Amino acid sequence: MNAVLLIAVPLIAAFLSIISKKIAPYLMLVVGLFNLILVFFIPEGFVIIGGFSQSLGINLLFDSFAKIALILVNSLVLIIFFLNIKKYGSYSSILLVALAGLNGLLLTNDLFNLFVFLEIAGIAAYLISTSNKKPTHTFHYLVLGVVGSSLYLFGLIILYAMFGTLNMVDLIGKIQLSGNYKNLILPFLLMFIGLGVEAKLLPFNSWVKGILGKSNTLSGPIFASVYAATIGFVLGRLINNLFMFEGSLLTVVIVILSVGILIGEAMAFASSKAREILLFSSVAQASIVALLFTNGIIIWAVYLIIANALSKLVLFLVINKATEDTGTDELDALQGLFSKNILVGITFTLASLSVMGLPLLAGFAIKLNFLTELASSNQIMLIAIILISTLVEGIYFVRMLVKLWYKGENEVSVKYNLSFKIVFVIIALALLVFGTYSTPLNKLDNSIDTIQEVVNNG
Amino acid sequence: MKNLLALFGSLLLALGIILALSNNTLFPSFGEADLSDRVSDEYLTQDEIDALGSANIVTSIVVGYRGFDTLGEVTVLFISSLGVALLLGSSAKQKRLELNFKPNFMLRVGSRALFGFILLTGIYIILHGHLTPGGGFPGGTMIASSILLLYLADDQFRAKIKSFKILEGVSGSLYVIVGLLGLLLATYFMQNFLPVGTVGDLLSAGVIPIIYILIGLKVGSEISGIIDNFLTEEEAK
Amino acid sequence: MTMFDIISLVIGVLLIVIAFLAINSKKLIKAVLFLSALSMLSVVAFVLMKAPDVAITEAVIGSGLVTSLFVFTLLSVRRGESK
Amino acid sequence: MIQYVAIILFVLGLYGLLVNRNVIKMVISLNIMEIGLNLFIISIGFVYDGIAPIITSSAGTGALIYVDPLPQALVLTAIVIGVGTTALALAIAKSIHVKHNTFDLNEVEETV
Repeated sequence: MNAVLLIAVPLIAAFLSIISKKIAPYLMLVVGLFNLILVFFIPEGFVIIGGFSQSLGINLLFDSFAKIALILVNSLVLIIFFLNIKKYGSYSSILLVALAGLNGLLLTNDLFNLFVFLEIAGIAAYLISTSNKKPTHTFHYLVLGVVGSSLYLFGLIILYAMFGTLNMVDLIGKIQLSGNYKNLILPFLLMFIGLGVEAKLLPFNSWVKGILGKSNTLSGPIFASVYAATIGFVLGRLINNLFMFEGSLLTVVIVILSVGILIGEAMAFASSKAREILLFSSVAQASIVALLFTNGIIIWAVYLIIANALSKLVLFLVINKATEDTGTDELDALQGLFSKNILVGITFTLASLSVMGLPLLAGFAIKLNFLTELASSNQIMLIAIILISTLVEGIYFVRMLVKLWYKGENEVSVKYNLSFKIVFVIIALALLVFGTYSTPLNKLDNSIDTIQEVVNNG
Repeated sequence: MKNLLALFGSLLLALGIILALSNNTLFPSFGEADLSDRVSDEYLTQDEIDALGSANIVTSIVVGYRGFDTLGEVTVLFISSLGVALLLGSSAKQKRLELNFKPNFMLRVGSRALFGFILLTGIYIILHGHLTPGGGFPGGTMIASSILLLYLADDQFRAKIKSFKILEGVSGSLYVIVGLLGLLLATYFMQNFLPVGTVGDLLSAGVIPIIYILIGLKVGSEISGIIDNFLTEEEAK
Repeated sequence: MTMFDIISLVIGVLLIVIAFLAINSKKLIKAVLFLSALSMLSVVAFVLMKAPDVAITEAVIGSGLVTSLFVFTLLSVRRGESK
Repeated sequence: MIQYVAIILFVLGLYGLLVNRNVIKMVISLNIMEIGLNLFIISIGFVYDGIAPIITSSAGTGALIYVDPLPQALVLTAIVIGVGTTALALAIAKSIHVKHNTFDLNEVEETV
């Protein structure tokens, strides 16, 4: 089995799906399922394309880091599509291309190839955001996205001019030989900013409010969990293997990210709309993930991405379905949403408490572990910032939960399908299991640690 | 005032980038790139040229060494034509956009005459992609622009979009299938499995011409689809 | 100064001036035409830097196709406004 | 020389995005930015006295200096990707016009 199939099969399906619109949704389901099964049968290692020696051609790197990411992304896309198959079946060709693009982003070991997949995933994202029916916001997103990927391309071309290769493993070797970090500040900053647009890092994320704040049951979960997770993994790989921030650049990046966390939480605190609270909270979470990667806490950053993707999936699905039925996402108007949907309410509560990091849930285990790691490297400032953000999160999530549980004056009637409920329950259970029985997480530790080794040995 | 400030800031940014690049000891100054430090040096060695059999090195990089990028590139065009169709309406209840002019005799006859020439040039460029500059992308666009001429010549003309869709889908999947054949017949995805022949012959370079023909067909049909979408509008109700 | 320097100087100045005009011109159709001219000049620059493949592609796709897409967009809109 | 011009074009595109609120002008600015970037990429691979990387039967491969072919291949990809995004952006611009009857984002915000 070859990892290329994860990209090639969705592409063939996408090309064929435009011939007949009727079969397209089923193709998407079959391909999604096929990919999800395939991931488990691929041996780890480099995947050569075209049969050229490593630096001449393009190759993919399938390691345990990529494997975890691929399992998460492929299963989430399948779940989200399955839930929306009736309403948004016409988006199946686009989702197939998006799937290919996201898998490519996670697998590729070539910087320019990464740019191509960034564009594929990006254009698919603009198109998915058209389902919000807000063309001005989509346009804004497109402009920022194109600027971001152009900056990334600019940075990587400077790197090519300096070192003469695009292959990541080769490049890392050559950078380590050159020794002088000062020359690398400009290209790395350009690439980081470029990826920061998609990764929702402040101040490059002004698109998020228009897109996620107006999202529906398809675009909300796709952006908040699938794209956020993918770009988090990609950023993690680049930060840890390529950028390895040093000196003044490290300070700049950490300041940007810390400010991102604080502003994100403050905006969420100030908002009264359910979707905006969730989206600003995910802006803050994205910055936390990037911050962990810059501090070299890879394992817990990966778990944080996974836990966030799962809980944000539940949160956005619940709120967006309610908004679709009632036509508003003002918290006051949604008062008492859970008084009739107790099961949904419980899962929503569990998911939001996990984001906050309460004991017994996955978020707690993760937060505890990365805080101890930060403490062991004496990062008092960062610990303070994360604790403040947790406190603010606690306030606005509890405020939101109280509003949603207690009955208001007017009746809110939202009906959740059985398939929605099943997904919610499974995810809530997963969050509980990972929170109380964290051995599976620790077991994975050893395998994730090997990313750096693969690069060093390769 | 605000504009002037923005202009000033932008130019300052440009100056910053230029200064940073000229202070960068590893960054070669313009016109003095040293190829021996780069991977490109190997593309130009006789062994590599013989291995791929394409006289145009850019083509052998685009379709051969970095063929995976090109697959992605085709996908970008594919998804954007899909998106244009999604945004500007499906082809079912569409009519031609009324242009502000009636095509006169010269335009009608002239563009029909040119249609053949441009179509042939496009096909020529695609077929000689591995020998001369050009290739599937400009060639495919030329084919599409010959169809654009038909649109301009006749304000009732509409291409058969459904058959374009089929052509697009089939040529795209054939491209991936050629890649998968490499996986089956040789060892790797997109590996060449045909004899390369002599460098410089029309029938040489293994799968490169085949892939370029598929790309040309796909790009041509995609861009024709985009043009059709831009030149039609929804039927007034 | 060699011939190459003189030509590249002329083209460079023209590129910047036309880009500035394209950004700042009030009429949309003028801006589109300036963009087309900019693209055509960049073709010359590509040829100057010995990139014939890129030059052909930019001439056909960048200059031809993109300009026509812009013009079609403007045409479809102008008709709607006159109504 | 051309390298500096390319960087200035890229920045001028950014400037255009900052000052223009008309969607068509913004797409034009994006295109200017892309042209600048493409010129920059090609300028990276240029060598004085180099020739285009095409093997002709009349000349051997021995002593000739070629310009770097890899950036040219990258730009080919970048140009096509640019066309894809431009077409999509124009389609979105058109649907903005259908919905709000203007290309100007300032006016759109007033009507909403």
